[in-house]
Amino acid sequence: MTDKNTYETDLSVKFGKISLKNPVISCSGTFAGGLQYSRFFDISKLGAVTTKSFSLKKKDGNPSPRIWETASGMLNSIGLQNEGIDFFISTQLEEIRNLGAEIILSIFGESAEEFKKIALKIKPVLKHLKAIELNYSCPNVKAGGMAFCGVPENIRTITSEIKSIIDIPLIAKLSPNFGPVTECAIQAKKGGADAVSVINTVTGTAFDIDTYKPRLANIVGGLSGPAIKPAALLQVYQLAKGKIIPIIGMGGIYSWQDAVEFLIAGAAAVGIGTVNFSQPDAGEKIIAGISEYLISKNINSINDIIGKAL
Amino acid sequence: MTDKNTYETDLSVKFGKISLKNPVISCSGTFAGGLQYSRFFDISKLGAVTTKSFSLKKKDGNPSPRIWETASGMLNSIGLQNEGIDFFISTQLEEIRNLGAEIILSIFGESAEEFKKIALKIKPVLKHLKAIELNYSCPNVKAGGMAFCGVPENIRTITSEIKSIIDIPLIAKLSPNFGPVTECAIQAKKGGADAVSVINTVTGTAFDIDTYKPRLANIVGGLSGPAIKPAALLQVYQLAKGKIIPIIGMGGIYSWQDAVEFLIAGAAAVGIGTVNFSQPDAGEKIIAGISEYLISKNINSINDIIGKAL
Amino acid sequence: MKLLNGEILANKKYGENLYKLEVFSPYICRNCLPGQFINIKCAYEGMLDPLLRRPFSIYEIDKKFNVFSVLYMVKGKGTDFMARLVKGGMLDFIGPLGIGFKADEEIKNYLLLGGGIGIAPLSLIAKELMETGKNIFFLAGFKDEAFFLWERDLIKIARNYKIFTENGSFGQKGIPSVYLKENMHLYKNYKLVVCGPKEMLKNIQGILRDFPGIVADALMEERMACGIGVCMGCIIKIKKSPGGFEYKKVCTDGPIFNLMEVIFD
Amino acid sequence: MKLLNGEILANKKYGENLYKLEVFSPYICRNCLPGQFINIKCAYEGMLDPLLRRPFSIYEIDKKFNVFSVLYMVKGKGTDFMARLVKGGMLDFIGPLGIGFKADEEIKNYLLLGGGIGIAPLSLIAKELMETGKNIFFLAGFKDEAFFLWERDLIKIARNYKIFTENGSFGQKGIPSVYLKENMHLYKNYKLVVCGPKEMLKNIQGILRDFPGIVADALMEERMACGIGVCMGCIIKIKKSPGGFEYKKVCTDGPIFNLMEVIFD
Ligand SMILES: Cc1cc2nc3c(=O)[nH]c(=O)nc-3n(C[C@H](O)[C@H](O)[C@H](O)COP(=O)(O)OP(=O)(O)OC[C@H]3O[C@@H](n4cnc5c(N)ncnc54)[C@H](O)[C@@H]3O)c2cc1C
Ligand SMILES: Cc1cc2nc3c(=O)[nH]c(=O)nc-3n(C[C@H](O)[C@H](O)[C@H](O)COP(=O)(O)OP(=O)(O)OC[C@H]3O[C@@H](n4cnc5c(N)ncnc54)[C@H](O)[C@@H]3O)c2cc1C
Ligand SMILES: Cc1cc2nc3c(=O)[nH]c(=O)nc-3n(C[C@H](O)[C@H](O)[C@H](O)COP(=O)(O)O)c2cc1C
Ligand SMILES: Cc1cc2nc3c(=O)[nH]c(=O)nc-3n(C[C@H](O)[C@H](O)[C@H](O)COP(=O)(O)O)c2cc1C
Ligand code: FES
Ligand code: FES
Repeated sequence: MTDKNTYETDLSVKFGKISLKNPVISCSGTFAGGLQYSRFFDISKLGAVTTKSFSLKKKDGNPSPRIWETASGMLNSIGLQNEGIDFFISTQLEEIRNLGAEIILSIFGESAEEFKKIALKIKPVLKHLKAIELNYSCPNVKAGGMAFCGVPENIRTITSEIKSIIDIPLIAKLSPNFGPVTECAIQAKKGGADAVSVINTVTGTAFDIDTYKPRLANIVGGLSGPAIKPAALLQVYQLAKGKIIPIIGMGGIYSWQDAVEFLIAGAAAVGIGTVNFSQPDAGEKIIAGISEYLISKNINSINDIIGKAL
Repeated sequence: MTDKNTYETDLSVKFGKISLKNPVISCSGTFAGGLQYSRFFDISKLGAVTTKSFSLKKKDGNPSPRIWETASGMLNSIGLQNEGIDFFISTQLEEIRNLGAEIILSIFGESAEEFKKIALKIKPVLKHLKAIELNYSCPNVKAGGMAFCGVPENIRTITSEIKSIIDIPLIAKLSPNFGPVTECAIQAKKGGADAVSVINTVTGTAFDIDTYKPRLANIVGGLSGPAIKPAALLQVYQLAKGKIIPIIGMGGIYSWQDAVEFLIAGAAAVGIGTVNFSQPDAGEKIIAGISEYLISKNINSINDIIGKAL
Repeated sequence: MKLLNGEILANKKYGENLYKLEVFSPYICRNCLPGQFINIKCAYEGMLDPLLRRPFSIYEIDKKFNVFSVLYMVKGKGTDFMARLVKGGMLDFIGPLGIGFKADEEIKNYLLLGGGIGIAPLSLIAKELMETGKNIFFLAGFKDEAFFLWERDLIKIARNYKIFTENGSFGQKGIPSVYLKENMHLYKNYKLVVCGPKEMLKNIQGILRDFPGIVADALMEERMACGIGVCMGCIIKIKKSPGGFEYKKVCTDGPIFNLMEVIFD
Repeated sequence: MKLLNGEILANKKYGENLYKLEVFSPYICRNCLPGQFINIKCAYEGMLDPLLRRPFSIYEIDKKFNVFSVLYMVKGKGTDFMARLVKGGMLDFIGPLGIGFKADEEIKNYLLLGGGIGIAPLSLIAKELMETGKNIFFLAGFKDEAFFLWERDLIKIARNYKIFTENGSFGQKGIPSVYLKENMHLYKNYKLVVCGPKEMLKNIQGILRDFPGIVADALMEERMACGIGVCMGCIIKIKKSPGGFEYKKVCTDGPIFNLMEVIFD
């Protein structure tokens, strides 16, 4: 494995007002605060760690069963179980900082009001954060969640309201469940977002043919993992073609080759999610792989490959 | 293998004005006219064979490469290469009839006009067909195709115009690429369709990280196979909940268990597509599997499980 | 816990759909407590189905030769893949995971009750208890003779045991929870450790309600994605006074829970 | 063509990333023509990745023992799976597929030219030609010594051959199309049969343009989904007078085409 100080090529990326030492970011909800993964590799090597989405108050999430494996993918209906934003501020923030990782804080509100209240709470800790990701796209909650993407203007309004409260780069996380994300991305841009994360999970379900019951207590879940990669990549590619807003590409990345595929399709950075469950050292491996790829091709800077396939 | 005459349970289904001896149908474009598959099993065992979509004139389709394998799935950008409706009428119809299979003819027009012209052409052979499937959902063509599903009223207009020309059960094949298919299904119903086929392929892409070229000459392709099953199943389930119109469920069915999953989720019949490439005797095996499942559960009629999970 | 690659020393058929996989791993042998589990990758590198790892309890640890084993039943595609592994190959796994079992200093007598493959983690717990000088009684229940060979492993650990099979094909005909119900008065000052199908655990919980003050541990199973406490996928409901509940993660808060606090829906 | 299950008799390493798989199949041995191929399932039952079958030419047919073989290079996950197959297991495949090669009664001399793994189908074609009394000259080109052992198979078929490697590690240093260009005048009354990378085929097509009237067959490769002419996935462009083209399916219209009619984009 390549050591983080010996990369012979420049992996740093800059998009909007966000600068990262490399383009590999953990996806929200698939890395917790990184503590567990620090047992497998030095998580400060990542471009950034995106936290689980935090809501204003602790959320219990959905009943069990919450996960079901599908062909090259998985369904989850966690329903944003989290300890609430106060826990992040009082506890997890410090934990991640101690591990030396850059932080993207993901937040989730059921309404514009809740989003704003969270924004107010995090004002004091902004200096420790790289950016805030606004989760407009959770498929597993009754209120808010991906419904925001069903009415794209919501995204503009909420983003700009948050922007007026806190001065930090904002990333809008979008849902693929209403067709192309283009309109949502345009609204995010108008609302002042610096980037969009594309995509959150694809809605899906599964049933038990013996009991006739859904495999998930919540019936509907979000599909993630390699199964969704072709669809995610197309969303990224089409959005990048439009040159609307910088994109953090995610959805099914499993190997460094997948990550490069998103980058050449126009993603400014990439998110790795489900792969962490299967390969807990994926972050480190993917960064090393990208680096070696660039070296083998005599490319000095990662920026020379971003959007190469456009 | 169970012989077709020894099923101890009633597999026949009836939906709209369509009656089939069992609910297993080959999907358009994945079975040609069945001739090749008759080398692997007696295709008259199928509920019906759906033909490749025929257009008014011969179509060359898209340039090569046209297929790319993805995790538990495949992308195709065939672009509806077909010999034209005259070929079906003069040649393929007879071929399939000789094999003893029931026929669902899939047709495709770039415009309402073309659809109507095809309808006129097939008037003389209607008696040999179970139904006509109207392909409103091909992701691989420049004009028509899935764009029809982007403006659901199109589906009503075209369906009802065709209905006024030919008196035969009509099936509208819908695209999952604009979010839930509900509105399209409502319009299909209004236009006089007897059923909807849900889903056609999911749009996706892939790139070569060495050449920066798309894996498909057409860039965009349609994703099919097990990867899309959770998403297809949810579309079927949600539509079935709404009790709008009978559904032929398809998308990722690989085993008889998958087929049963679609049936309990509310599909009146199921389409098997990509699996034929991988397991050319899938049709026969899936029918036998469903039959044995019913027997093992002491269920006399397939109708007793349809919608069981709703 | 570490991501490990261990050499496969054997993958023996133990009975109908039952196998024992032996793996060389000094790290696991040094660091694993009974009741802990590992998360196994069940696909060759590059193959993306099945995608998730599969959790398995540690069945045996041989500290001398640095070999541990897993006893597993073939259920679906993950375990089907495992059954094809051959000696000399490598096993890709994460472990040890979960909170291990620790004997209670105050308690002398242990009643272990396993249903089906639930006997796997209990076997290692039994061994540990015997080595710390506890008195144990092992009750096991199976459908049929698939676990016949397991008795050979068990007698090396415990002299005091009773095996039931539903069809009477080996051991006594019957089911252990019925035996327990009838004889529970004999085990009032035992601590129970149980592992098996949910229905069985629920049954036993019902039986034990008549014995207030009884202490019972249950090893729980739930579908897992990460196995390390990240995804929140493997939660179960645990009683929280008064009348409420909280979600606990089987992978990191468990897999061992106080049986009397588990809420079965 | 049938869906078949054949017992694997051997899966031998032949060189760096090169293997020969031997399968028992009376049906294939009776019905397969040189140039035809089979479509192999590269996953255990129930595993859905890789999903599609992989096409491989028949390399050898032993009619006496009803054994055929496939010579294959490990490229990605499908061939990686194949390399792990072991003697005694079963191979799930469809075949024989495609239109086979038939010797031309009028033509006495054949020049076979293979690049890399392209030598696989040509070897069987060569054998067939020898058996029908044709005069053949086999030209082969490789990157390195991976195909070293293949020469042992070749000498049993053809005495008249020349092997080139790019690094000179065995045979002559060089590439066969350069040799062809320089010596084509010697082979004007030969029929050519070529198989190899697209670039090589394109090169040879260019060389042959200077020899009007020459007859050349090319074995083409294209990504396939069905392998039986259903999906329209595997098309290539074939010249159609005047100045036009039509799409032909490699799997059922080929894999053998008139090289001079192939349009390389
Ligand atoms: C902590 C723990 C310890 C376990 N120890 C053992 C053991 O020692 N021996 C043994 O044979 N089995 C054990 N199991 C059960 C074992 O994990 C499952 O049998 C196995 O995952 C089935 O995988 P599959 O692919 O063969 O089956 P599939 O049915 O194809 O699996 C489909 C999905 O369901 C999940 N799943 C299926 N059954 C279970 C289950 N019982 N628990 C959790 N997830 C499940 C799988 O992980 C997978 O995601 C244990 C489970 C847990 C949670
Ligand atoms: C008619 C025909 C005969 C062939 N005969 C041989 C042979 O005798 N020996 C041999 O080693 N190889 C042969 N090949 C090539 C062989 O099919 C590929 O190397 C193999 O499919 C690679 O699979 P993979 O999963 O290892 O690679 P991957 O790169 O993972 O495959 C990804 C996808 O691309 C397709 N693909 C990759 N390379 C090729 C290729 N060259 N041609 C067609 N599809 C490809 C695969 O089928 C799969 O769908 C033949 C191909 C064709 C079309
Ligand atoms: C178990 C699980 C939990 C998730 N939780 C969140 C979340 O809290 N907030 C969020 O924005 N996305 C969440 N996601 C979505 C991921 O961040 C990511 O967008 C998606 O999984 C696609 O990427 P992948 O295929 O690499 O996993 C979750 C995904 C999974 C699998
Ligand atoms: C190679 C290929 C060609 C197809 N051609 C057509 C077509 O001509 N008309 C059509 O309506 N659907 C076509 N489809 C879509 C299938 O009919 C089906 O809706 C889709 O593949 C999902 O089912 P599956 O996952 O079982 O393949 C095609 C699919 C594939 C893979
Ligand atoms: S399996 Fe992920 S939290 Fe337990
Ligand atoms: S591979 Fe399907 S037509 Fe050739």
